[in-house]
Amino acid sequence: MKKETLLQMHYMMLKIRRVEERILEIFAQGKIPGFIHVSIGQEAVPVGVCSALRPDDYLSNTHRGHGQALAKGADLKRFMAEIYGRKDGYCQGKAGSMHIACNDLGVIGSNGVVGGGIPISLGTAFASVYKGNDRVTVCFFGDGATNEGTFHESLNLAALWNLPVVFCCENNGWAEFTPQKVHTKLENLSIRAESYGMPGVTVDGNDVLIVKEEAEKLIARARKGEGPSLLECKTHRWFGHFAGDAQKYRSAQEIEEVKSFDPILKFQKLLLEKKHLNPKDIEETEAKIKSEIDEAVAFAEKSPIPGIEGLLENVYT
Amino acid sequence: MKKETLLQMHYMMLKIRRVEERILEIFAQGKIPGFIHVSIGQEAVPVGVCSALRPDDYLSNTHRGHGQALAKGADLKRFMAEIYGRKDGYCQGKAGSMHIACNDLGVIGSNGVVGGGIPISLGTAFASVYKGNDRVTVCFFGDGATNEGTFHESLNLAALWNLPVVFCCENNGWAEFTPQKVHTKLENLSIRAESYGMPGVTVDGNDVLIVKEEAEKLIARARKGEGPSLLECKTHRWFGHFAGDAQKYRSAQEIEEVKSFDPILKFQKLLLEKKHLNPKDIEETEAKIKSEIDEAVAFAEKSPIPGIEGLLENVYT
Amino acid sequence: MKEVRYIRAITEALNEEMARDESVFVIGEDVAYPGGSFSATRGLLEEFGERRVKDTPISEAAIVGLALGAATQGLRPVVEIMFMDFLTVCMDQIVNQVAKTRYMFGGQYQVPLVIRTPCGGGLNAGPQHSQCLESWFAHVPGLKVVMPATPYDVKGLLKASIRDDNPVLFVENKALYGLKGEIPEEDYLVPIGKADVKKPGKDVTVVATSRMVHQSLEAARTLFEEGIEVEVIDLRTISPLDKETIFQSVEKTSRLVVAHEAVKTFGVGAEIAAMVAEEMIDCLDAPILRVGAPFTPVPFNLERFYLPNAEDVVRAVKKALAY
Amino acid sequence: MKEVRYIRAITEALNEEMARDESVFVIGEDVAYPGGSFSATRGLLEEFGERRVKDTPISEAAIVGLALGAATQGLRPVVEIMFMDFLTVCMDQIVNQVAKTRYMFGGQYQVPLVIRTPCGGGLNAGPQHSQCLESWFAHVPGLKVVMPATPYDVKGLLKASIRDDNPVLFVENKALYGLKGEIPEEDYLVPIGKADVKKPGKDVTVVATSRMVHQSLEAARTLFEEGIEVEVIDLRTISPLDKETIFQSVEKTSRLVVAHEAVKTFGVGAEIAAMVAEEMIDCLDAPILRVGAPFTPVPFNLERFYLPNAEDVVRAVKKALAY
Ligand SMILES: Cc1ncc(C[n+]2csc(CCOP(=O)(O)OP(=O)(O)O)c2C)c(N)n1
Ligand SMILES: Cc1ncc(C[n+]2csc(CCOP(=O)(O)OP(=O)(O)O)c2C)c(N)n1
Ligand SMILES: [Mg+2]
Ligand SMILES: [Mg+2]
Repeated sequence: MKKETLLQMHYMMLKIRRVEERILEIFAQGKIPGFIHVSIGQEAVPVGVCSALRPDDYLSNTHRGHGQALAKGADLKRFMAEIYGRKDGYCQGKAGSMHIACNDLGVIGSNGVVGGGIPISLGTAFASVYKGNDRVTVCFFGDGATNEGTFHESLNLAALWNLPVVFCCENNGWAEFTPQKVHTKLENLSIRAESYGMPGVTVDGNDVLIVKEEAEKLIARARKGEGPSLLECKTHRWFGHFAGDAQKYRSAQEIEEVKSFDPILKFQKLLLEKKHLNPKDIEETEAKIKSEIDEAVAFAEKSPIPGIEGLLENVYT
Repeated sequence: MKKETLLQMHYMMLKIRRVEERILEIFAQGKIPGFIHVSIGQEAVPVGVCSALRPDDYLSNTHRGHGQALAKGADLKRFMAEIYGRKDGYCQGKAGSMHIACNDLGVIGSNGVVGGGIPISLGTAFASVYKGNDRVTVCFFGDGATNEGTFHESLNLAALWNLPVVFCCENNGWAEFTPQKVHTKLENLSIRAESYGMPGVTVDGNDVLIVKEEAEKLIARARKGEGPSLLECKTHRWFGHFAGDAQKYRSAQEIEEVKSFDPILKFQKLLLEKKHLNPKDIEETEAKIKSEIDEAVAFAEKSPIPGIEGLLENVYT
Repeated sequence: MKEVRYIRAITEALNEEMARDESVFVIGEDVAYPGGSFSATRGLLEEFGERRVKDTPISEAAIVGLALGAATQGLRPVVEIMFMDFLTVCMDQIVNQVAKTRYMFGGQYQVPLVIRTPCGGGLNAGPQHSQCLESWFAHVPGLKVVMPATPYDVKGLLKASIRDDNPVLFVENKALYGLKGEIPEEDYLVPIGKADVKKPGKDVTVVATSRMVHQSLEAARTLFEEGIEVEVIDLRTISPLDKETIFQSVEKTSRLVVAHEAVKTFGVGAEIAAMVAEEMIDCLDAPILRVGAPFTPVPFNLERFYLPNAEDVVRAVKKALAY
Repeated sequence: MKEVRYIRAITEALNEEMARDESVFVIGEDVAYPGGSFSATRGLLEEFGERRVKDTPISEAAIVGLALGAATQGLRPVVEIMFMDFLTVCMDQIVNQVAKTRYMFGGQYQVPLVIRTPCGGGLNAGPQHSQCLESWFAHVPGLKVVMPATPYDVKGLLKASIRDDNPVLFVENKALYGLKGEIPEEDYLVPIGKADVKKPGKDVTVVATSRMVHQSLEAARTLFEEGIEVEVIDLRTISPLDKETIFQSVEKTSRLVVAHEAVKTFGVGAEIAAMVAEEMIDCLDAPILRVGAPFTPVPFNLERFYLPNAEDVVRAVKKALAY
């Protein structure tokens, strides 16, 4: 793999981490309205997957969707402005953290309804086939979402019609405050792929290179017209379900333990070993990211709060 | 197996066949309102499964549910009266063919919504566990229904909670006018059981003894508290999706061919070979059934058509 | 002009719009090879091929979601949901996804999507195959709700719905599929959001929808013989409501009856009555009366007692006049 | 008397009814170990154990179906659906199964089933977590729909709902969970189907639901200072509607305003207005006015412009009086 690619992936993982850390801080200060779901600890999944996508590919997203949008190329300023609910946000402040869509990047929307985005991903994939182009759709969802009926209906239809979708389950082991073993008997959710006649793979979602490698195969497959697949990435949610959730349902020990799987540290270690990075590079990257975030936050905070004039706009064309 | 059991099964299959033939006739005369879905050709499934049930077990049913209700012990008179929409019907004429329930027999209702009855079957099973009794629930549905989200959600929850349900897919190869290969890539739907961590089996649904044998195992399992399972019975729908459907979408040859799998003839042949039956016995059984049907039809036709006085009744207790 | 049945007018509209615009496609259970459960899509597969006429598994949520995703990319899906009662299995996709996509994403997308579905009784199809649920969807901003009563309107409105850049719930009526009526030979549209005075009259305004339009016209004929001149307005579109046409008529007649097949309580009639009671109460010389189904599920073999009919309209009109 | 928050009044009701009747059980996502997303079920698991307090997968249709099957066998499930917006993913089970089971099977079953769910805005939770959809369910025969506004009512009505032998959709309000109020120490019930005059007055009747009850009371206080005496009726139950209490009040005041947070068009206010316009139009001295949300999805950071409030009620009351 090219060094630039690796460094870009490293930059993006770190950026997602720092952006979400900052969001948590700002949220705690009461400056961000609504619900916030951060994906700290899970960064390898969106970055691994999106690094295998083309800019014109589609991405269907979940409530825990900051990382995916950024990894797909979302402009940090407009992204942050949307989190703040401001006019210059991607959705003019009508969406917020839970519903960001970036039409120009093929990010067809985060979804507040668990499983709600899965059927929609079929549609962009269908459009690719209908129009005869080779744009692929990646559909993200959590482990909890695999128990919704929409998961089942969508995977069956995608397999049947051989649609170019990669279904990516970000399995962080939790659905809100409920651990995986309380929501399904299965250990590996990727075996559900067999129910539809499509391939399913489970990978270490804390290893960005493994995620990328597997995603590349499955995306290439879809692009060639060989149909959909299910990619399960096992990872860990470090923080609560939403900002403000103190995770009383998890032992302090468990919370500490999962941090040992830090996908960023793991990747940094590798890059350091391979001499693609040295500690100073990391510092520089951190500094670059910090200034990007500072700029984005300043942009968001300066962006106007939407006024009543937009209230009735865009219900219909 | 005891001879009486075998003869009872033979009688029941024949009875279902003749009842539905008569229903088709009467329907064609315009005496039965609404929609009728017959299961002619599929009789081995309900009879095989229900012969393995206890009278106090539960049964959740589909739109194509005549056979199951009868095999579970429905009184032919009240059954026929309901098909006619009469006051003495099981549901006082408010249900018709598509919605018959017989509370006293644990038949908790046929369902007009494909997949709609699957979640409900969890509830009777849950009640058994809650109350600490060992009543098992059998939940019937078609191949087409396995693509509804409710199938997925229900099987996952049943497996997770180890509920005493046997999910019985009557796979007749068609969902209305759409063949199986147009609604799923799978050949054997029972492999979907793996998605939930429960056993799944596919059997020849035209062989009543095989169905019974497998159903017995799975029902015993459920009764012992070992959890749910998925039983797929492959069979054939001889007639149209509903009474009046001329099956233009199927070749005459195919329609002829499927009749060669006649589960009743097959079973009769075996019983004749084993000398459990002789041709005269069959004639007598036919005659007995005919007189039962005549009686039931007469009962239904004499039963009052519900008047307006019942219209507002039973919306609430 | 030519005479066609309501169901064939639908087929014609689909045919013409598919021929006109390659981005239109049809999707649903049994719509392609079988030509539709009620035969609305008959012949489309032969004409337009498998790419544009799609049979699906029984997976309504996936179907609607697929249509939504495709619509955001410039396609114009026409979904068939076999019975209106089954909108309940894809309600999230319709209400939380389709209806809100444009607004919640700040206008980034257009959602030109039509969901066709038949409502209503008359076939003794029982409680899960006979409902009229249009008032639910009229309560959902972002959807348009159309409900035509005649072959002319069903064709013109379906064509207009397919060309509309917003999601349209297109409510047909099973009991009307066989109804014959005249339509022009040439291309025409009926605008969404415009009610139609199906029969002018000066004494009482009857605003009706779908099958009840015909029942109301029958009532009007009966009443005419008694010297009562009823104005029958066919609402045609439930959302957005055509206030103007209704208000003009009520201004003239001062008496209003609303008639629909849906359960009376919390039905479309409630909104119309409320609208009039809110904005033109002084014009009224009588209570606003509503004709609708009783507060029960649709019973199988008691359907004939359940369904509102021309007699009910006659009774309401007389009551309004007697006031 | 003691002071409790709305959310804790719910917990008390659940606790007491579970202690009273072993057939009551609680089921939903995150209701057992986590004690509920909004903490309504806190402590129940510890008190009643895993048999009766059930955490589920995210499978709303399966949850409601399970509850229905169990209810037909004499159990009394209390389902929690985390946000009212998510009723859309189990709409078939609620509308076609739960609501119709008793009627369509000719009275063979009782369905004592409660579905608790929070509606409403105020948390900037955006378009898919803030809706008020109660009017849909009031249009469905076979369901009861309850929507309490105070700690006292929420406890008494939840207990009554659990004891009711019919399915009840129990609509809570997220924005009210923290609200404090007095309740008796001893066991009490609030009857389903009875509205409550929260403040008597002679000039204008305001019929309000849920959060808008408090906004209406605030409006009444403001107006009182201007010498206007508003009667505030808390509807409490949406279905069946308490006609009598509304009619009595309107007879007295001759002026009616309806206030709810749901989208105004096709909301509960429509039915109330229609009812009054149908049966007591002559009592009215002014148009029937409705206060409700505008015809848009609930926007994220424009929520404060979206939500109807006390000022809107003041304005409507003044308009009714100025007439
Ligand atoms: C239909 C529906 N049910 C419930 C919820 C509430 N809810 C929001 S996130 C969530 C858990 C989702 O778990 P998972 O799919 O694993 O995603 P994660 O949050 O772990 O990323 C739940 C239950 C919802 N938003 N939609
Ligand atoms: C939710 C829903 N979608 C569609 C239908 C219309 N419909 C009735 S039966 C049927 C086919 C069912 O196929 P299958 O489950 O295989 O059962 P079978 O009729 O073959 O016994 C369809 C699509 C329905 N009743 N409910
Ligand atoms: Mg998760
Ligand atoms: Mg079938």
